[in-house]
Amino acid sequence: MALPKRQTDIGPPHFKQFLPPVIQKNYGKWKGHDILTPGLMVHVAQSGDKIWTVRVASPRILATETIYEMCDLADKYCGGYIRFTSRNNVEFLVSDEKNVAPLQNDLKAKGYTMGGIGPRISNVVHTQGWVHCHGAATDASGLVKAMMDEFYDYFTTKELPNKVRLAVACCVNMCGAVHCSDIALVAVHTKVPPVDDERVGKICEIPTVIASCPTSAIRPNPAKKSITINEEKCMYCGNCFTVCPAIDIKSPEGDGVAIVVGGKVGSLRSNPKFSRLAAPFFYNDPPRWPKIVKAVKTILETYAKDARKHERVGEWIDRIGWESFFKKTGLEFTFQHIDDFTFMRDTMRTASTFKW
Amino acid sequence: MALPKRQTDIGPPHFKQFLPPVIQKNYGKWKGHDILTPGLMVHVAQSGDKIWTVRVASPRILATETIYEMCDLADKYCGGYIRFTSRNNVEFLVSDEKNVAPLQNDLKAKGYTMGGIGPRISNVVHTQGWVHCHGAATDASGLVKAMMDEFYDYFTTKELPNKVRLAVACCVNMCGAVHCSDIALVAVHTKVPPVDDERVGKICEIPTVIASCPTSAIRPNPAKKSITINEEKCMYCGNCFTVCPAIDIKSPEGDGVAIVVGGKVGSLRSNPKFSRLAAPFFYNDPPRWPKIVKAVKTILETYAKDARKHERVGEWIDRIGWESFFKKTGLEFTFQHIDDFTFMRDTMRTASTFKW
Amino acid sequence: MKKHVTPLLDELEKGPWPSFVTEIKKAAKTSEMANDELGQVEYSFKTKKGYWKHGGIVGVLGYGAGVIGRYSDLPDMFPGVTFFHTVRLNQPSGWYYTTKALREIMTIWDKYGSGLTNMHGSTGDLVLLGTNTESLEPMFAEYSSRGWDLGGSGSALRTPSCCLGPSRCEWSNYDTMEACYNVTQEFQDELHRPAFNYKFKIKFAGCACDCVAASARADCSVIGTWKGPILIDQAAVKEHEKQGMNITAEIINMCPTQCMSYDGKELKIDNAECNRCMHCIAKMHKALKPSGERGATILLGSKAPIVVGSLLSWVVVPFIKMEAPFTEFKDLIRKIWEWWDENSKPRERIGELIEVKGMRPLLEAIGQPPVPQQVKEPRKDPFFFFKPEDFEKVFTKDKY
Amino acid sequence: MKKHVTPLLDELEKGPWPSFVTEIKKAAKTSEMANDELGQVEYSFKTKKGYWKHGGIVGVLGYGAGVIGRYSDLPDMFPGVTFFHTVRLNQPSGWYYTTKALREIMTIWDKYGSGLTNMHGSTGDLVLLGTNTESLEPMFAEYSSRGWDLGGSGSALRTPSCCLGPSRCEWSNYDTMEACYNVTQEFQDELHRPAFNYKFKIKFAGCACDCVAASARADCSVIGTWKGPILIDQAAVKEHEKQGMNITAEIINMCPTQCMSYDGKELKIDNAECNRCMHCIAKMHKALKPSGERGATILLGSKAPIVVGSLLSWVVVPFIKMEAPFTEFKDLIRKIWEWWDENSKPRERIGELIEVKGMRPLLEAIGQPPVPQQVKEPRKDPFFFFKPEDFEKVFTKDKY
Ligand code: SRM
Ligand code: SRM
Ligand code: SRM
Ligand code: SRM
Ligand code: SF4
Ligand code: SF4
Ligand code: SF4
Ligand code: SF4
Ligand code: SF4
Ligand code: SF4
Ligand code: SF4
Ligand code: SF4
Repeated sequence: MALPKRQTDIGPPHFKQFLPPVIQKNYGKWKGHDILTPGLMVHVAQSGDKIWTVRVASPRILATETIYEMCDLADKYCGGYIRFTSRNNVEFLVSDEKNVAPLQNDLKAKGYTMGGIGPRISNVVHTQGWVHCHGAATDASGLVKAMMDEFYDYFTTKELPNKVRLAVACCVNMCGAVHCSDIALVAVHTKVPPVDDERVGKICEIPTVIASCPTSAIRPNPAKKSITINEEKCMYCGNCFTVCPAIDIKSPEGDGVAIVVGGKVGSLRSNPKFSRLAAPFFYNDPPRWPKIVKAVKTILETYAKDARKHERVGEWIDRIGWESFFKKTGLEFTFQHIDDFTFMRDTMRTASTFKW
Repeated sequence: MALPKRQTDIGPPHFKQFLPPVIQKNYGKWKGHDILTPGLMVHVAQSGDKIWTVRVASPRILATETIYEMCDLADKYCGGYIRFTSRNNVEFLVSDEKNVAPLQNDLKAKGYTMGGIGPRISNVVHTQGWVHCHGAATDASGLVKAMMDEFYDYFTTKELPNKVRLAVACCVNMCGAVHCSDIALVAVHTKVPPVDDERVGKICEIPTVIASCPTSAIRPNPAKKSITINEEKCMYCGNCFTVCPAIDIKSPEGDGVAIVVGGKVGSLRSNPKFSRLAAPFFYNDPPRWPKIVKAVKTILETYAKDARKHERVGEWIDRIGWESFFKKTGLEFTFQHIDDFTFMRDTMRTASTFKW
Repeated sequence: MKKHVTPLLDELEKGPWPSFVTEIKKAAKTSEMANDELGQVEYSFKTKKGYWKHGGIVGVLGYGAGVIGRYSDLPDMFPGVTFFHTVRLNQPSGWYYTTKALREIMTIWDKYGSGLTNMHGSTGDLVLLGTNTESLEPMFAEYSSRGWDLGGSGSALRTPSCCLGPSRCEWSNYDTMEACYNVTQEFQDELHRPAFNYKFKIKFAGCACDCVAASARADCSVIGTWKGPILIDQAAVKEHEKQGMNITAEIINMCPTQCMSYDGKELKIDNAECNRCMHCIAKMHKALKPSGERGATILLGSKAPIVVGSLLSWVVVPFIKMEAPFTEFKDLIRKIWEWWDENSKPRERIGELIEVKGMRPLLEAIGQPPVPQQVKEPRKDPFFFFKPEDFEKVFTKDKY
Repeated sequence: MKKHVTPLLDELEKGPWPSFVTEIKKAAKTSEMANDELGQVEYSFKTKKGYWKHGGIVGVLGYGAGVIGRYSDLPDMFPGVTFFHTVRLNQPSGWYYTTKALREIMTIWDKYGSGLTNMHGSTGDLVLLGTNTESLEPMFAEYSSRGWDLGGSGSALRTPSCCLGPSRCEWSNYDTMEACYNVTQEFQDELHRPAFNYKFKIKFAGCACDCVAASARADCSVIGTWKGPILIDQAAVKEHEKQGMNITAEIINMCPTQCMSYDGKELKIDNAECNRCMHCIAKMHKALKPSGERGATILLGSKAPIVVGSLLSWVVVPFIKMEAPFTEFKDLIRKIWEWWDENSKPRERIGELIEVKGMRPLLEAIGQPPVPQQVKEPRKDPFFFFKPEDFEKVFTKDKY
């Protein structure tokens, strides 16, 4: 069959055609909203019009089969409109209140999970992992599944002091918002990568490789037309591997996962914050990484118990102090926690004012 | 006359011999104190014993003649004991209450200035300036005198929200605590120093000169056995001059003074803070630097009016925000205020949360 | 089709959270690619190692971006994923779809690819997960003829994205959806043909809640804000209280500028001191709302840790009007790119470059004056540079 | 003696604050040196430039420190200051003197020097301002025979100093005065004979008020602290209130950890949450006082801006007992020096070295474990180093 005529540089379609009529009508004229249940909210326009949103969890990796099924539901209850959120949940946009309950029932019947709205855990922003990325030091989807099975109630029902944004990145490139999430996992390598000198010469641009190293650990090795890595300086980030596959960063024995906490991106109350190291290393332990899940759970529950209403994880820690965070969670403080990268100075304590 | 026998490595005399008997007796057993007037406080021991302290301003440069005179007074009223403070004031230690008023009268009669205790301005920590140092970009004692004539009442009588620590440094070596003072002056050069190539070769160690530069602006100039300065990178700190006098940093036209604010060293309420740039440059204008004094006065009085009780200058600014500080003081915000040294990233605003 | 035994992955079909394994298995029923993907992932779980290679550049004719080449390290074991490229389709603003459009996309994907997707990628694209090289051209013809184009990858503008803004949210200070669409259209060439020194991301958030995480992961973060007072509906304040809100604890004490007060009767805001953080507005959403002039703050530079450590974006332009056709914004972006292009090294993001060069040259290049709103605090160390014109223009003023 | 005309400096004898010009003039009456100092300073004021040279190293026999060589650039105009070295006499702890001792010092100074002093230098020394090279030896003989020694200068231990601590203050958590004396005595060799790669300063403060600015300008800052609860005298609380203190505004709301409460009757402190900042204790000094175990926190690294920007000291040892003969502290200092000496480049302060090498090697060298009290916050970027023993000792524990 002949292919249709190819076009270029047309960009994405204009969104307007994808908006439910009630949104088109009230675009930019919304008055307010109410969170009715963890999986349902209603937005009210200045005109009095309303739209109900039913939010459904997604594993983000979706087979077309599942998407067709969702489309069927959206056709049935939402006039054929559906959207996805910035955290990869699915939102069914219901213009007619009558359709809300039937949609919810149908979703339940088909095994969908509703929730994620309001002060609780929403979906986990994550990356490719062993499913698709070449540098992955762990699997992302697997970790997400293992965590969310454990925290399921915090998506569907339980309330927390505020939203808790979880994220997983499968290497320090951190495709996602791990560096600014409430609680996040980031996979790390822990071994100096062996260099395949022969391949380096063939497939890599040596100056680029040298420049790629954050700690200047790489020097040229002119004899071998390759490079050498200073073992003292290498912190296994894998950036050299990103630009030069002949440097073999992946190691089943050395790869694992760190937990970082306290980041956020919004500016409510306090400015955006970076996540900071809570636990430097857990061995990869698929399929369910039980120790990591347990550690995250401890952090989450300590926060749930200890934080004030509306405090994000980072705000809670800022109030109680990091020394209290380690005490209350029982996490071990190690040499890895002390910054030794460029900006160490701003992380060190400059006063005797800490808690014992 | 024959000289007495020289001794070495004896260290300072033990302080005990210099302590008034009441201090020796109650050493480590003080119960409390009362600030009676800006120039007088009393300390009460657990035993009930008391010692009165009369604090007197000092220009720090003292002629022996003045010191003899102070000794006379201390003999008369203090049993021959006297001390100096960490901010170079003189303290007359009175063990007998009866002597307090006569001492005060005598001091007044002789033209001494009493004050500096409590929430007000105390003496100015400062450096050598044109009086004695080779790199000075201004005079320190002159600036202090010009300021303190203006702020005299804040030493002797007027109260402020908290202590306000002033400091003056005559170059960026900052011999003193300018980098952590409430309001401080630091002299700066503003011209790339000319290099006397011939002398460099003779009197300077080239690797040391190169290493001395904070911005790596200095490269070897092997042809001339000297160095060259990259004009783009030089920020006139004068550190090269410190290690190599053949680099002539001083310039009557280019030297001047910056004002920094908001530093502190104690940990009460908030941790120690660095001073930050309020005004980058005033031309040297001896003998009284009127514009600088005026700018400092504006800052001081804005603080006095606006801050809450016990707030230090830096705490006040942290509360209101730097944008408000510039608005309220009317100081101009310039490119120099934006950090472009190594640690810029921590000074930039990362949110839309500022005041218009 | 070889059936892989997947005891480890099967574990991940247990438990209540939707399982990606189930999704892969669904696709594996009909796709050889998805089937071998399942096998290779199981093998990764077993051996604790990934088996993907980067590959040479693959893509569609005339484009340098939009496809990520990917090859299995174990083609003999898993021939179905010998090639397993991803295709990034540029999502519509706000990730809204009609079922008709979505079905169409999926049908084409079933034809050419693994049947697996990421809805969506972290940057925002509709990611199609796994196809081979020869499918790329025909697939692109099918998509583009139906109005879908590729997103960004490589050293190019990356697919811009936005929060849903005015489409369903009461707080949007500008039209994030239109801005995202319009700007994406304007810069099609920069998106499709990598000509930069590294990637450049733009994200549009309608307010300081930042529902698209712009401040942390966009080289250019556009955060909506306003200039007028916060309007208060005192009756609604009472209503919040009645519904159990502790106004003092939850609102007054949490206001970062401490500019609010409540005496049990009237809520007051000292608007001059408010920094528009959105806390009170978001939590007391029935009672408070912004008013007055609307626009956005432009921040630059955020990125992930490599090479200089993670960065959050820095305020560069405190306030800009954001109204179609967004000319002022587009001009600004062009000037930023020009300066970045002239000054950066390969693989140097804009934030890294600003750090190396300082804010001044950037601000001068884009014609922005220095203002205290750009900094959290002024510099500390007295290591400042002067230009001759500073003396002429600034330091000869009466006050200096 | 030539009388200099000093119209500019004369201006600085006006006004109420004590004038340094008057002091120089006083000395100038009898000292040729002081007289020409006056002239040269006037000339500096006129030309807006300093006229001092550094010079070769000058000093007393067997010492490399304690004297700063200084020479006029204009010896022809001001021959009295052709040589104008400063001498640093090591002050007694807390700057206490008897008039007898002080007179003796001054008499010797009148004999050999300009008659001008700095009481005291920023480091703490009793600075004698201006003498020539040949006076140094006889002067030193006179001082040392009477019990006075020189302070530090150059790449040596610098003269330690301390707040007056237990001598007159109720808050001192250890004997700052004795510590300063004892440590100075212990390290006489390091003080007098520069053998380090750069200067090293130690300052002792008895509590977090830090009345000797230790946290900002000492390579080693020793800040007194305690481990028990704050004792409250409720009657005295009332007394403060009666005298006009607004306890809620001035104390409760200003407590950084928000661990205090006051209901108009009873003041309460949640001591586990208190970070011992000293605010409430200092401002409500009649009602509150620390109790329990006493000691100090050791912080390292503060310094002025050159080369890497100014630093505040960093917590290294959260708590150490500080009791005579201070063996633990001295051992610690020796270990710090050893590590510094082995690792630093010339002109590299300890703070700069720690930044280059990281805290770990220092902590390992001095035998301190990592604890959260050392950091304000843990690192952000996941760029961490591991040593094989970490896996053996830490990451094989049950929880990893
Ligand atoms: C697919 C995606 C992750 C995901 O699962 O969603 C992704 C996947 C990759 N990212 Fe990313 N990045 C993705 C969003 C991000 C984000 C988040 C964002 O854009 O909001 C970041 C952090 C923000 C940032 O840009 O700094 C991100 C930071 C990186 C970096 C580090 C860049 C840096 O300057 O530090 C790299 C490394 C590089 O560019 O070489 C990278 C590189 C890669 C590569 C291309 C590495 C490679 O060659 O294998 C990955 C391709 C994986 C694959 O299997 O297709 N990816 N990457 C995201 C893109 C999907 C989409 O288009 O919607
Ligand atoms: C649908 C979505 C926008 C989109 O274009 O897709 C969205 C929608 C809303 N956000 Fe959001 N936010 C969405 C991602 C975010 C993000 C981005 C992220 O998580 O990566 C943030 C920043 C998080 C951070 O700071 O790290 C975010 C921080 C907020 C906040 C601030 C919470 C706080 O106090 O820190 C609010 C206000 C609130 O909840 O009171 C808010 C409020 C809202 C409101 C109430 C706005 C409105 O009036 O409609 C919406 C429903 C809230 C809810 O889900 O609880 N939204 N929201 C995103 C849903 C993601 C999801 O599936 O869960
Ligand atoms: C006299 C004194 C200033 C004063 O007026 O009080 C002083 C004067 C000099 N200092 Fe200082 N420093 C003095 C305390 C300080 C302090 C404050 C302190 O010790 O508490 C500092 C800041 C803290 C610090 O150490 O970082 C200080 C930081 C410097 C620096 C910068 C060091 C650095 O690492 O950044 C230099 C430059 C150098 O060493 O080459 C320096 C160098 C100098 C020299 C030696 C420069 C020179 O060769 O001319 C000055 C001699 C001036 C002279 O005319 O005698 N001086 N110097 C202080 C010593 C008196 C005393 O012994 O009591
Ligand atoms: C005499 C002296 C110690 C010495 O060994 O010489 C001293 C003595 C006292 N200090 Fe101090 N401080 C002395 C320098 C300092 C310094 C160091 C400096 O200024 O370089 C500081 C740190 C300043 C900073 O943070 O930048 C200092 C910060 C304090 C504070 C904390 C003030 C605050 O709230 O931030 C207190 C507590 C208070 O005032 O409530 C305090 C309290 C006191 C008390 C009340 C302690 C006591 O119970 O005796 C003493 C009298 C207070 C007064 O002068 O108002 N002292 N005090 C120093 C007098 C210097 C002078 O002549 O003015
Ligand atoms: S985080 Fe690393 S391994 Fe994971 S998708 Fe991104 S680049 Fe690939
Ligand atoms: S892994 Fe990272 S730190 Fe190690 S050599 Fe490669 S780029 Fe450098
Ligand atoms: S601040 Fe500079 S000029 Fe002044 S005394 Fe110190 S080193 Fe000399
Ligand atoms: S003045 Fe400072 S910045 Fe300039 S060359 Fe000398 S050391 Fe470098
Ligand atoms: S960022 Fe603001 S405007 Fe956009 S969806 Fe979130 S709350 Fe609404
Ligand atoms: S928006 Fe934020 S700063 Fe403004 S009044 Fe509300 S809580 Fe306070
Ligand atoms: S530092 Fe503390 S102990 Fe020392 S004098 Fe000051 S208040 Fe007293
Ligand atoms: S010492 Fe400081 S932290 Fe402790 S109770 Fe008092 S004010 Fe609060």
